[in-house]
Amino acid sequence: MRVIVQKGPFDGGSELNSFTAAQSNMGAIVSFTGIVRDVSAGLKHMDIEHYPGMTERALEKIASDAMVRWDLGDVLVIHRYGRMQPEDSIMMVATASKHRKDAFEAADFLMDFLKSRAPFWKKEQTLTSDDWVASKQEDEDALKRWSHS
Amino acid sequence: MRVIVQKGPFDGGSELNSFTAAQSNMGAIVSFTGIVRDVSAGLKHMDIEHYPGMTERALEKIASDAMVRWDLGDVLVIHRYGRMQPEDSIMMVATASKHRKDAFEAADFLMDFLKSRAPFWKKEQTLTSDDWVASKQEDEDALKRWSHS
Amino acid sequence: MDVLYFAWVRERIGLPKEAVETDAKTVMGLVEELRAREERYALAFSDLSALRVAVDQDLTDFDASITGAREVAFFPPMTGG
Amino acid sequence: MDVLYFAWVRERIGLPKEAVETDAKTVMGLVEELRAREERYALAFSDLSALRVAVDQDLTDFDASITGAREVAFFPPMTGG
Repeated sequence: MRVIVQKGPFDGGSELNSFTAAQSNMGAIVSFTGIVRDVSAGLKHMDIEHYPGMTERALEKIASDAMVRWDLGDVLVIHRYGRMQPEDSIMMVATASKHRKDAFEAADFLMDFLKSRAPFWKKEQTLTSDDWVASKQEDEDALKRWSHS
Repeated sequence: MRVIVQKGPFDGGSELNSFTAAQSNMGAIVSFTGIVRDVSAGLKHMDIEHYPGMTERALEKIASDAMVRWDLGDVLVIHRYGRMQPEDSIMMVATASKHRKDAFEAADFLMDFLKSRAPFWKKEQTLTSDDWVASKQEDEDALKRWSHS
Repeated sequence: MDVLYFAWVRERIGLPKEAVETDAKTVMGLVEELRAREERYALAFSDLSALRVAVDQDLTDFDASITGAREVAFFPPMTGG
Repeated sequence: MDVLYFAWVRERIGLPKEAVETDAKTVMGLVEELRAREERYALAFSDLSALRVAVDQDLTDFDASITGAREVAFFPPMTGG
């Protein structure tokens, strides 16, 4: 299990290859990469603020919850902070499991909790505005999927 | 949309990076990599037979079904045939979407159909046996998840 | 018409592909003709629930028509991914 | 105790962190004290449903105890990922 919080960019392909190479007898690897998207067709850049200390703590909690809940060989979480341009990779998660169902569900779970329970805040600067991204009710609702079963 | 059926190995990380770089304004990339796993603790190698012509046709149908069903920017499917060693990558799928839910669901769907509807057959050689892998009822059942909604 | 066999069906029958002249109208009719040929065919086609069939590279069922088909393939359930 | 502010809470209050002496027993008690200070605090804490709180880096709620806490942080709902 590895949690990385960093300012600089990361190479998603290299990270996926290193993660995969480190596994032993895991048949299924799932990765998710989150990329800066220009929702308003005029995004100059995005700034991500975070809470040093709590961020690592929260991500480690989410990752270890996933390890307990599914049959996983490993979990990787990388999340950037600071300034990013459109098309930059913001974050990535990867899961390794013997079975595809566990790898998929765990990655989906990691993303849902990372969205709403890790202390990151996005601010989008466009030509005309500089606004904090509002949280979405659908992201909060997504967490409920994991409260039973 | 790209479907590749090949005998030689592929570099999952490079494929993920190329796929990601080719997208425009897609916020979510999901990848799945399937790896040769030694289930019986004595696997020498795995041979994958396929049905040239029908394989490409079936994979393209599955990929385009996913493009119709979810809001996707792109789909990649790579599947190998021939002889593979434990820890070799067998196949990979990747999906790109504006939203993480679509990217996850479509990748999950691709894998379910690829497992049971693309003409590949695995044969595992161990020290003592050389057997065709039996299809699993759970893989057939997994398809039912996609028949409604 | 070409008839193709894959995986253990190929191994049991002993060849990957053969040209077959048939008047059968359906996959099932073709199966009956093949079964009548030799023991190895009878054996390969003994349990149809363990087999799948594709006509002209589309997965179908044993009731399907083969009239005008160029290619019929028999194989076990797929195990890709 | 250190009180930390993030995102628009930080911007509204005008600083990221300050040392606060308080006898408040709960987060809510601390919020009341801060609100009473100045207009910018009152404004930042006007709608608690738009705020989240962490005590010693664990997400909690406004009824939580802050007795013995080293660090209390206020911020809007998270938007990571």
